Amino acid sequence: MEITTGWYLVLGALLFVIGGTGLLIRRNPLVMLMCVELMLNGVNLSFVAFARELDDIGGQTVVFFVLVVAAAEVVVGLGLVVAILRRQPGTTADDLSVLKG
Amino acid sequence: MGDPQLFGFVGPSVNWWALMPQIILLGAALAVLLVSALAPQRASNVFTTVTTLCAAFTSFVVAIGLWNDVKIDGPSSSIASAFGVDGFSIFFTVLILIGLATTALLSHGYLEREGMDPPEFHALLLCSAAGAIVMASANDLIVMFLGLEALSIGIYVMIAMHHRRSEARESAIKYFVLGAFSSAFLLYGIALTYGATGSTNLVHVRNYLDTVVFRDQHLLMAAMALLLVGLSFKVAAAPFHFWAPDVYQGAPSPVTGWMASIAKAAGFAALLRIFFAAFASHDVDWAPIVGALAVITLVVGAVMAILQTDVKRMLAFSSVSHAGYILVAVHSASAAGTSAALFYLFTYTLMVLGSFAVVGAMGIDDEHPLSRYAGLGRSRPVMAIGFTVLLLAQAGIPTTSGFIAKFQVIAAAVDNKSYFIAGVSMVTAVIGAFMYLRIVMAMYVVDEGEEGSSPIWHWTTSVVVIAAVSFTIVVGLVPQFLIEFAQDAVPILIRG
Amino acid sequence: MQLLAAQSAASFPVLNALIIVPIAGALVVVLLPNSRPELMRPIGAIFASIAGALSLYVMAQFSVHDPGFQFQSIQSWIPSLGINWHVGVDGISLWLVVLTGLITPIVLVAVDPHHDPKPYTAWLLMLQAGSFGAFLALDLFLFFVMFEIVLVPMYMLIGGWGYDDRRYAATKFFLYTMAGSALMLVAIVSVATLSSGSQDITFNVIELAQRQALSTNTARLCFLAFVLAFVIKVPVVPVHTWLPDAHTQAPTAGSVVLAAVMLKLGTYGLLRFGLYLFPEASVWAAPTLATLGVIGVVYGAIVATMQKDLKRLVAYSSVAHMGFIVLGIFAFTTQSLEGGVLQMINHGLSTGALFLLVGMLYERRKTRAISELSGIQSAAPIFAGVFTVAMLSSIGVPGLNGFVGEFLILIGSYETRRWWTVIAATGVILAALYLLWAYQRVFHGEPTADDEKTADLSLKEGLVLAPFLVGIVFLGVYPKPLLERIEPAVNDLISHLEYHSDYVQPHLGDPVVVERDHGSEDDH
Amino acid sequence: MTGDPLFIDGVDLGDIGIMAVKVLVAFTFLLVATMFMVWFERKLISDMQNRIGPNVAGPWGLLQTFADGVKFFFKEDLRPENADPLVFRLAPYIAAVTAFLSFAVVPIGGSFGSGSSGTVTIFGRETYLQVADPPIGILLLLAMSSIAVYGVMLAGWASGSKYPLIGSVRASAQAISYEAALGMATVVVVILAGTLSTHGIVAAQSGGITRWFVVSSGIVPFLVFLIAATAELNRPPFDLVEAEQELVGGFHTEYSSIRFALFFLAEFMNVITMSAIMVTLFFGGPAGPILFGMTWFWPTIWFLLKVLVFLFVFVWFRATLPRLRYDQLMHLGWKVLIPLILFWLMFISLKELRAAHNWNWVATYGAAFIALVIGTALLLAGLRAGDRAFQDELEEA
Amino acid sequence: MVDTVVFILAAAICLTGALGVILARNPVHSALMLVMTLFGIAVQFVAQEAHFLAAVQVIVYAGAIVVLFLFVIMLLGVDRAQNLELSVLPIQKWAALLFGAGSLAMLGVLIIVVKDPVTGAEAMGGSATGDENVRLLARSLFSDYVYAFELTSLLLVIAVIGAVVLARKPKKVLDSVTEEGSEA
Repeated sequence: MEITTGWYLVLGALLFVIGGTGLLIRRNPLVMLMCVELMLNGVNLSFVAFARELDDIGGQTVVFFVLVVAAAEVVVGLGLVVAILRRQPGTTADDLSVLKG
Repeated sequence: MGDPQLFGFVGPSVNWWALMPQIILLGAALAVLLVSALAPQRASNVFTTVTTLCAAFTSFVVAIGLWNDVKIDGPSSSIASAFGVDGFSIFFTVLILIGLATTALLSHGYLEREGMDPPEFHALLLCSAAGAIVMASANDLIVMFLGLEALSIGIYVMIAMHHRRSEARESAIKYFVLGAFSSAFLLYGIALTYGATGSTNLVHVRNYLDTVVFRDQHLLMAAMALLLVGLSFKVAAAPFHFWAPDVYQGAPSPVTGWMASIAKAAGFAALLRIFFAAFASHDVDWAPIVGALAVITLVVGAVMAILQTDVKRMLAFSSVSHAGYILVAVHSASAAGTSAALFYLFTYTLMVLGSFAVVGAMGIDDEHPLSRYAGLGRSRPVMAIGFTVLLLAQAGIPTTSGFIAKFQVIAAAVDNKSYFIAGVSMVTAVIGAFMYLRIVMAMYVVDEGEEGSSPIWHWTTSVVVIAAVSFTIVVGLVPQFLIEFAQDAVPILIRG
Repeated sequence: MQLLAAQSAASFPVLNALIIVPIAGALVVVLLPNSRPELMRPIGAIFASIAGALSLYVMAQFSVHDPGFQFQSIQSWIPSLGINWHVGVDGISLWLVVLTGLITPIVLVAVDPHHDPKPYTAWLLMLQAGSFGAFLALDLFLFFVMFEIVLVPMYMLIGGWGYDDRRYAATKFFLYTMAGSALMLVAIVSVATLSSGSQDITFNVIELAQRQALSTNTARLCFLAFVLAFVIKVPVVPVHTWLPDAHTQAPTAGSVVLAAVMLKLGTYGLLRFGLYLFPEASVWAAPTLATLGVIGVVYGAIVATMQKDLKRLVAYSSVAHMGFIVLGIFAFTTQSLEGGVLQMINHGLSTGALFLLVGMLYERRKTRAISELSGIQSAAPIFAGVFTVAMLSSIGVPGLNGFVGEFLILIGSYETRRWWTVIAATGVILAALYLLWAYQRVFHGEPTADDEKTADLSLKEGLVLAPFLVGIVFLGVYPKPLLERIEPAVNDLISHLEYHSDYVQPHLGDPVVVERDHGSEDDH
Repeated sequence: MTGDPLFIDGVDLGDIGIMAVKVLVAFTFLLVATMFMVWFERKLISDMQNRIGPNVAGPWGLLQTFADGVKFFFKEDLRPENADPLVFRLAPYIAAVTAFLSFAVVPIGGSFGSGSSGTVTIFGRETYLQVADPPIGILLLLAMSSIAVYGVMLAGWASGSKYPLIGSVRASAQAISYEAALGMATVVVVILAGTLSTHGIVAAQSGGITRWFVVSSGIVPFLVFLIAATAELNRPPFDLVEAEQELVGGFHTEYSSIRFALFFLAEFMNVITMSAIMVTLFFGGPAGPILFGMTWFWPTIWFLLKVLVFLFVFVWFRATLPRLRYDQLMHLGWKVLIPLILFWLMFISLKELRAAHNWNWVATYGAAFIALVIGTALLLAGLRAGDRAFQDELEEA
Repeated sequence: MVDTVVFILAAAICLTGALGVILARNPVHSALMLVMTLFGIAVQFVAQEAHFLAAVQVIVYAGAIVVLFLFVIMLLGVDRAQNLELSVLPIQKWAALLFGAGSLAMLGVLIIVVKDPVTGAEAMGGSATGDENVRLLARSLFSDYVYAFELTSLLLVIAVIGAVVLARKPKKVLDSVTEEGSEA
């Protein structure tokens, strides 16, 4: 069996679908965020596969931007999660001031 | 020593003038941040607001200059064709800058009242506006995506900045999760577009689609569907609107206004540029889907709106149904439709910002049960009449800009022989009107024992409301100038 | 634009002034200081009267034998969309304009809103301006704007100054009317777009009526969309339910203007935009619409009979009367159309007067329930007398105006819609039944202690009612001035109808007043 | 620079054999070197502290580490009750495996002199003296060092105990903070070398000591790299992770027996790898004079000697420098090293750009100087403002 | 042959990891499973000659993003991280069902097009392997995509501001407003 671009696309699509489904069935925002990452990775894989198929570097370049976007999203998303939890009573996030040395 | 191949490299040419609006906004954002970091006592609310307004104004002047250039020289692109300098992008730049100035004014009183940090808020607002401009001017799908992310991420944070409301943070994370979800769809759509056409550049995509006949279109169709889904989330079109009511309700009012107006406008800018400009040759494929989406959106927006009891939720669903009207215009896939969409967005932006100005003034903590508005017509007649005008404009009552906007949408749909959609949009307008009338009634008709709350008024809010109302009525009476503006903005960059 | 050349040579654009004066009045009233509430209504009344005087000026200057539109004024408004500010008046709209011009100052003087006089006055003036606009508009877009915009003042009046159930009534009124006009907008755009062909798109009613470029089916569909808007406004029976609520809950001024002016928007619309724009479709749909009109006559009468609330009774009588007018319109004979137009005026006078009277009664007794009133006649004889005249006019007693209108409608309709006419005639009898019965219950009999104290008409109230009485009697005795102005326009409309459809008016009898002027189509 | 010449003409059994040998040699070398390193450190520190150190097991105590290893091996493998069973077991392997993998891209020999491209000939086949030379070699190092964080982090978390958790959070924060500086110091080298391949980097430094990047990049990147590397390794003076006074034993408090040995192994192995990387990046790798005899032998010797110097430096640090406080650590990383290396990176780039485009000397460096002054001023002002705000907060509290 | 084996193995790793992410109860396990997927994808990248991306994938995703996840989980405390619940959709399960069905249909389409060539579009830039790959990537990054590249700085600035704003303690609010007044 030869591995054609299509197989990579299918793998990417599967990752995308799994991520999307996970995002919808899980209620933990942290896991939801991870599911977003899964989806983005599925897309990345597709980009790279297309880049190879087209013999065009553009598809690979795009993956960089996706990485940056993913990073920015995660930073803000996690910030939100922390912000939500630290405002709830009985917080432990503030207890971690130990970490400030 | 170093690699000459590496360092001898010369990048693509840059039309700095066309980039100025964004650069000014970002510069202002950095200035605000720097001042707040270096001299916190100087970074007062007034300072940040004034900085934002100045930046918006300067950019505005530049944009007007650009508009004249484009009118003379025709559309062009810059930075390796990643950035379109055309009437379309300048139209949206102007719109976004107006929205920016308005939101800055709105947030002025609000931030102080609700104890939020002005410098960070304004920096995010400016960045978000820059992202919106990028999104509207992008000539490359990836640039568009990055602009969208800049816009959205800024909004996520701005929503969550209201420290005292747990609803704000919850709505922020809701919006965030679904926003990220939709971005992933959009991105997947971009990937498939890239795969199908070999480029993410819209001009290349268009040229490719114009010249090549596909053996099978699965990839392209999937790409279009995914792009549509991703952008539908952003513009809150049904059935991808479910985040809107919760998020609108939870977010601080100025941010809600920003989301409902500029985020939506930028989303539609992207939608129009992608579908109308790049996928123009395949409109038989996408137009019916957009039409179906429009019908669903209209119906859902109107029907759900009348079931709400919270004013912000009502306005959220109204914003959903407005998305439906604009989709009707997009559906027409014609120049008339596009200019109708542009006109609609312009007028809608001011209506919605004016409305949220009033909503924002209605009391601390940003809670908005309808009962709060009881008797506003008596206690604050001017504000109530302003709000009434804005609401009636949203309902599409004549002599307001909202009517002219709806009229053009209908005209575009009829021109396209979409009588059914035109009919649906008008019928849903009536259903939706019920919701606006409820708010108006609440303000003017007070039963025994009903007591509203008195608004916390700030003069900046008055400025915004008066400006929005005057604009709404002036455009409602003499719309010619804005129609021409929108029509001139339509020829979208289609060559390299 | 060749039509620009046709602009009236009259140096003074009186029709524009008609619309602008009340708006200016509203602005003036809004800018008055809140500390002087007593100034609001008088100043408003002055502006409304100026507008009324202008409308009389128009009537005086109106060229009697000209069937076309007079005093035309065209200004470019939204050139990109082919929309103009285009107003003009012909024999059909002339009297409605005059009615609007006179009713508004009267109600402003007559009815005390008890609270918030400023917005009240401003809204009434806006209502006047919008009604003028709707009657005068010769541009479909302008018409739609005016047709819709009148909703807002009326909505505000019902909501702000109405009775207990005003929220419901106001919203229902607004939504019903807006729902009707929703599809009309689509139809307006369709007509303009589809008629344009290779020419410029235009919303000019005259131009569109000349072009007749739509295919039969399209025209019929568009016609139905227009008709839906108008039958709701009239209202014709299955879609009339907003009217009793609106009338009952509205403040007296609202009821009067609603009955006298706003309902006419519907019948006027049927004439101007139904028959004129879609002659073929009108002929096609005439039997149905005439049937609906007749149903309205009978149904309105029967339901009115059963009402316990005097105001609601008058409201249902409106349904019946408007049914008459619809029948007249869709009978397509000179007499029936003349009668229809005349009856619009008559209904405005008689029902307007009745609503005013009921309002005055309510002011005195704080109730409108028929069962709680009796023997008013002995306590307030003049009041009872005036009521009698208005009521008889409404019934259609010979010598009063109602008779002329109804008679013309019945005569005219009999030629083309015989059985409809026969049934509608029973409506006249029923009207006599329910109105006289109500009169008997309220004004005759033994007054209770409360009824005893009912004050008679004051001088001011008398002066307010006088114009109505004069109109009722004058038109009943000498309707010629109206008819001679209405007839050319009506004849013109019928020949337009004949020209564009296979309808031929049965040629019977001589013209009632003036010689027939078969104005050719090119006259415009 | 097209990668290992071994694979140019396809892959046959012989090539695979050579690869296997290389892997085996590298593995063994690392293990042995680690054992030696442990002994070396203990011995050296005891010398510096005027103690004797291990001297019983084997000659000069050379087998002490071996003995310790055997002891670990036979200890009972404890797992705390609260521990996450899977992750608890996984963590040590992550730590050890990444340490091994990093070494794979380090060229440990080969002549890079004039004309020769660093190849040696084994069994008639030309090859590099490194396990692998991927085109992105240096990135692999960065990747592995970022993966190494997982070992520490998961170990602390999986123990289900308070101190290890705090220790591991500290460790990962530290690692992430200093990775930025480490990466940028590497970027300076990459800019100068024009390649990411470790082999290419070494090749770019051939031709005398002045071409070693420690000299030609200015000494700053090297110093930054050295400090950041020490922090990455959690070596003293940056060993807050296992500050016994505060955290008992840090992230591996709950570990015992062979799993603890794996952490221990990984730590010392990382020290060796990091030394080797520094040699590769800044000191010309195996470059050095070929004195006599076998040409392939001497570079390796020079390489080992250079590594040994760095090993000594690390131990020296441990023996002499006091441990930093956590806020000092963060201060150093974010407010000193990163701005410094960032500026240096820009400076180097500017220098190269000037050369390539023939820009005016004065204008270029004048602009750079002004930028430097403004940047420094802003940075200092920002730091002062931040300190003030912090003081205010303290006073309020 | 080798390609096939590598693909299948890496794909298996990816999918196992992905399923693990969404099925694991403990968020830390989810994060580890995510790392596994990321590695699998890095391998796929290498298999498609995208070496540089593979390295960046590991450095950025595994080295920074997932570490950040773990960091937050540890900051919050595992129990809290585990019990964190958020109802994004009123009808989440149904939406998931719908989404799953829809995507499977789409996947079906994709499987139909699993053939060579997929796209039919011609090459625009050209790619290469090895060192040249990195060079081309850099060139593309700084020519065709330089605007996008600059925009990423905007994104990162926003993310930094956002993180600071969200993570720091709020300043004292107006005296007229009680601190916990609005907390439900």
